[in-house]
Amino acid sequence: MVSSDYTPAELMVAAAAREIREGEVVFVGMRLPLLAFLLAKATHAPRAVGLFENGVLRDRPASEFLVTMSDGPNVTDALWCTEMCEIMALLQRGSVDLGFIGGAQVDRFGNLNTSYIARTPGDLSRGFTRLPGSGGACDIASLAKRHVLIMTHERRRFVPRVDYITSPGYGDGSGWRNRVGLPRGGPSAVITTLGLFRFDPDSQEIFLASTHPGITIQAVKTETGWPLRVAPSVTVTPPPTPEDLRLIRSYDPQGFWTRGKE
Amino acid sequence: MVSSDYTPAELMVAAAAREIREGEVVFVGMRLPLLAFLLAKATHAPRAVGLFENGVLRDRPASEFLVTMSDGPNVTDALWCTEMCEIMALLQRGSVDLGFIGGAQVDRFGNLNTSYIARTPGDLSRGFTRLPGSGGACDIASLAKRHVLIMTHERRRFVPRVDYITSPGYGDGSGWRNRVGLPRGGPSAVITTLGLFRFDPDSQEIFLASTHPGITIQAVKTETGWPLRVAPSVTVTPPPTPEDLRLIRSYDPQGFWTRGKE
Amino acid sequence: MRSEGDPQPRLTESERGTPWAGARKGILSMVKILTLAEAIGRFVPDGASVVMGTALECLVPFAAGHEIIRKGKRDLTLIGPISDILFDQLIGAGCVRKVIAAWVGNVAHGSGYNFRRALEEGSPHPLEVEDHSNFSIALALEAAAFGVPYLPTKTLLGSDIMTRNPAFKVEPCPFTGELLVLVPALEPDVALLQVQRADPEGGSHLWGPTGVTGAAARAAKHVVLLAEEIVAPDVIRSDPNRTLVPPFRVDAVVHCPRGGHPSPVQGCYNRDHAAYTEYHQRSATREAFLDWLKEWVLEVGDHSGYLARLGEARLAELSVKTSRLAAPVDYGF
Amino acid sequence: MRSEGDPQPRLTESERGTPWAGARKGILSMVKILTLAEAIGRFVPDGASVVMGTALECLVPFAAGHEIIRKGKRDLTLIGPISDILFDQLIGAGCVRKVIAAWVGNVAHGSGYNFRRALEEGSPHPLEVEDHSNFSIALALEAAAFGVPYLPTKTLLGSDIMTRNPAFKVEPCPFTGELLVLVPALEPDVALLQVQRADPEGGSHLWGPTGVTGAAARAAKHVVLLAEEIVAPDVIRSDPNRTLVPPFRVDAVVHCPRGGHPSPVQGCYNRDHAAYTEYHQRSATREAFLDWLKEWVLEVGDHSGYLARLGEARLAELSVKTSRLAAPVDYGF
Repeated sequence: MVSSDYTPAELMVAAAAREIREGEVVFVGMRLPLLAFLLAKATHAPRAVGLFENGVLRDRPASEFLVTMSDGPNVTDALWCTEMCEIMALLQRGSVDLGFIGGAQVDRFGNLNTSYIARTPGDLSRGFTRLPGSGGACDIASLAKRHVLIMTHERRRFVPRVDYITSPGYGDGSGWRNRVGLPRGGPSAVITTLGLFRFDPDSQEIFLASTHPGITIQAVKTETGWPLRVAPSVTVTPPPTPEDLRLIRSYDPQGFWTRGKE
Repeated sequence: MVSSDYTPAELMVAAAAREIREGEVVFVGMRLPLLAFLLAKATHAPRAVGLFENGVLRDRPASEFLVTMSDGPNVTDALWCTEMCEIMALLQRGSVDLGFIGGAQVDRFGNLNTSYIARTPGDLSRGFTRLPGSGGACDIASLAKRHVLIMTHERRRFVPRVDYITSPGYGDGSGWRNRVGLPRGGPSAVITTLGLFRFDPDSQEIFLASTHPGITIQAVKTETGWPLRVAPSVTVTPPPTPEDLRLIRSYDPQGFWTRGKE
Repeated sequence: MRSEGDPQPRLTESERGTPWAGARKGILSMVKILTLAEAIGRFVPDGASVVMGTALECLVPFAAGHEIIRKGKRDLTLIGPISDILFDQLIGAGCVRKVIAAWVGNVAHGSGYNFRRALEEGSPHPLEVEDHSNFSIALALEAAAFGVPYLPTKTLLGSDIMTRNPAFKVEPCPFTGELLVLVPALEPDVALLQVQRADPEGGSHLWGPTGVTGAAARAAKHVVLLAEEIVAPDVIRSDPNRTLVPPFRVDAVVHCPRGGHPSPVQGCYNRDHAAYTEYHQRSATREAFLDWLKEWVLEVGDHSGYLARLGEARLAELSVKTSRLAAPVDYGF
Repeated sequence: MRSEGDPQPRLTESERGTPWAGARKGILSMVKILTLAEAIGRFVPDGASVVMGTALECLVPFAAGHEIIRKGKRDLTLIGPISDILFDQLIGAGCVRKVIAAWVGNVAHGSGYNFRRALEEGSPHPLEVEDHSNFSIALALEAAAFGVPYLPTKTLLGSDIMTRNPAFKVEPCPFTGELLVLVPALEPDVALLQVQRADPEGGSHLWGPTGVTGAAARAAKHVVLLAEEIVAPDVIRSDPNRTLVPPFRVDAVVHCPRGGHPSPVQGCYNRDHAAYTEYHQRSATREAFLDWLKEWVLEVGDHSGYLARLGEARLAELSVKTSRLAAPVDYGF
């Protein structure tokens, strides 16, 4: 298998891993973020530690594949196993550097919706599709020093304004988080199936930072529901290295999350 | 040793034990209250359980004499060993039936002072004697369904108004606890070296309910710093039975707390 | 004594099969052992608010939930953080009037189809929902456990979870002026909690991730423990730091081995991933769900029927394969 | 990474004597072992606020307190619930500017004479005191641990602890109208915590009553663990439910056997009642106290000198005589 032979999910995992810095305390979700955390640990961030909202703190990969964060192997050899409130307290007191969240709908200021999708855009009173809800996502988006969104990139998901803010990004732009009382944080990146996005430090609007290999800027714009801002010099997202792929596949040997074998 | 051969402390322990009802959750202190709890458990209240503010819940006597609640024997075979906050949470949510507290100074409404004794009565600004403070006493007095005070009875300790309310009783009388926001409770008895006292349900003022054997009403009045109210028919506090004494002495074999051998 | 339930000592049918003989000998002062049917019958009346699924994806009390369905309980309010498929089953079975939760679905597969049908189409009947985040539901339970009317937090600010839930208030901090969300206390009528081991008097040990189990146990008016194993009180007392909740706060102890299946229970059995996948497929339509419900809940009659339908081979396959004992701890003095 | 201290991996003098050899082999990513002198020197600067004595009468970090005295630290703020004689010693030694506590004295014998002399006579110098109850000091630490500016409570209402401490506020509940005391967060600069065992990376187990130890560990800017025993990380990881505080919140681990003497440490040694009685007698006057201080703190030079002065016979007599092992717990899957 050559290094160009990777799936979009594997590329996203590699990109997400690069968002983790050495020694950081990371609020880890399942699926791609967990793989990204493990990849970062095995490469450039060996001292990063991972928190799970069920009450687990780990610094080693589980010895077997996990479907949920509460599976047995995630508990054995954990650094800490505690109440959810103590994990959330770390988040609230500012001890968590980075969290990952995924969602169904995002808008130009990085607000995320995983709760209600309106049948008529912007009007929940006329019927909706119900999604599972926040879980801990709103808490991560509210309280981590920064967070990263991981999304499938489709025009129906990239909307000017989400129907419901489950997990706050930058609200309606500059100064909003401070105004509503959030103590810190905000999204630092959005990693999608098409590219990597960052936020303008002034307007706090999302912009395209790099396209994934083989994806054109126009293709990204087509799948985005507002006039997308684009960095002056858009780069190409570095693909996963052969070593990255070897590691990712060791953590997800069946391709449950990264090769559509779910 | 015949049953009349007991110390004032042993009589007080027996009287305190009778304040504990079967099955109650009791916030236990050390010294006489602990002995009272053990005596009640061994006689009329075998299902009572005892909480200690360090985080211990017990329903069996410790296998050895305790000087502090954190001594090893108090932990072995405990029902629960936890954070202080969880013990206090039980108190705050109304799960504790009864607590015992001792003090240096009490007033006619059962307010207790274990913090500052003024050199000039009522005026702390002109110098004071500093006592250790509240510990958990204020919490018990604020939050237990009822509490019992255990005191040495001397005129300098029984004052019209305490210099400092460490542990609230009934404040300045009827309605006070409700007015200041306390959720429940108040003292149900005061057990002293001279007698047993209760509180008038209307005025919430202390009154003499029974004198200890051999103590006159006048002797009690002499050692009380205000015109003491007296029940219409003052009884004599029942002395400890031989079985009571046998049990008390099994829990305090050296007489550390009950026979002045400290 | 506290008013919230004080079952008299009694020995019941379920208590014979337990591995600890002392419970039969009447040497305990307060035996709280009930059968699953007795416990659900007594502590989950129609209209009750029930907190369950408190440890997130593990220790989910499925056996208790299925007994609620079989007993035909109605108008329940379900409280829990994420409830991996259990809430969805109870909603589909028509037991639920309201859900207070942070997430309702199938953790491995996404949507909870019964939850969606209830909210999107009112099928089998309309459902009220009060949306929380995981942290806010934990704080609501902690507030009740602590006996205060609310706890303050900085999560939820700016979210629609907050703006659309009139239960929350936003107030400036009297010390700092910063905005705080005040999460009101939530005191469930009953907590149904799966644990690894309990004694007949209500002592219990739970290990692995606990989620909001401690908060729920301390918050609820009644506590029912569903134990993989019934042990002598001295086993629990040998490690009082691990005790979940004071025994005097526990109303009933049910011997309920494998009661968490298909969720995992650390040291006992692993997650039955296939059961979640099967449920995902067989709940996609109302008809398929009713068929699933009949097969796995109604027809089996009780929890032992459920285990029989799973079969010994499948149960054996799910059993723990490795032993990882905690390092010894000495409480000697 | 968090800003609150991030010691580089280093191996120090104290780390040779530890029973676990792995710490010497450089196989750990983040070794935090310091000597007691190094830890106090680095994390207790003059003027620091220090929380200690968090487990009430047990696990009191006397060795750490005595090292603070020997180092001549000044203007400290001491925070703790009851502090059984340790605060009194530090006050008498002139290290303390302010005490934030619920109770200061000698639990078995009553008064703390140095505390009294400081408050009543300003000797050796005036002392500020902020009076709390045990619950309110616990809540103040919990508020800091939770990252909120205050926590609400119903204790203290009507007491002079509340009326005379301007740090507290009384506000009606926005939900119910009932009066609540708002206890502001208290974030100590450093927590000095005696534990039974810790690993070189900051993992730790503590058992027995914990008092406010968990809250203090989670609230403080820096955490220094004083461990009876240094063990391999896998010992701590074998029982993650017992871990006191996340290792990444720990700044230093000191191998400090018998560091709690004369207080008891469950499973290690019992309370030395005679030492408290002796202190009570020898602190009744300033002169007697200075003599006690010289004998038991200054002249001994360091903690090993203190243990040598106690003598092997006395230490052996205090050692635990019974073994009461916790029931096994299996984290297998």
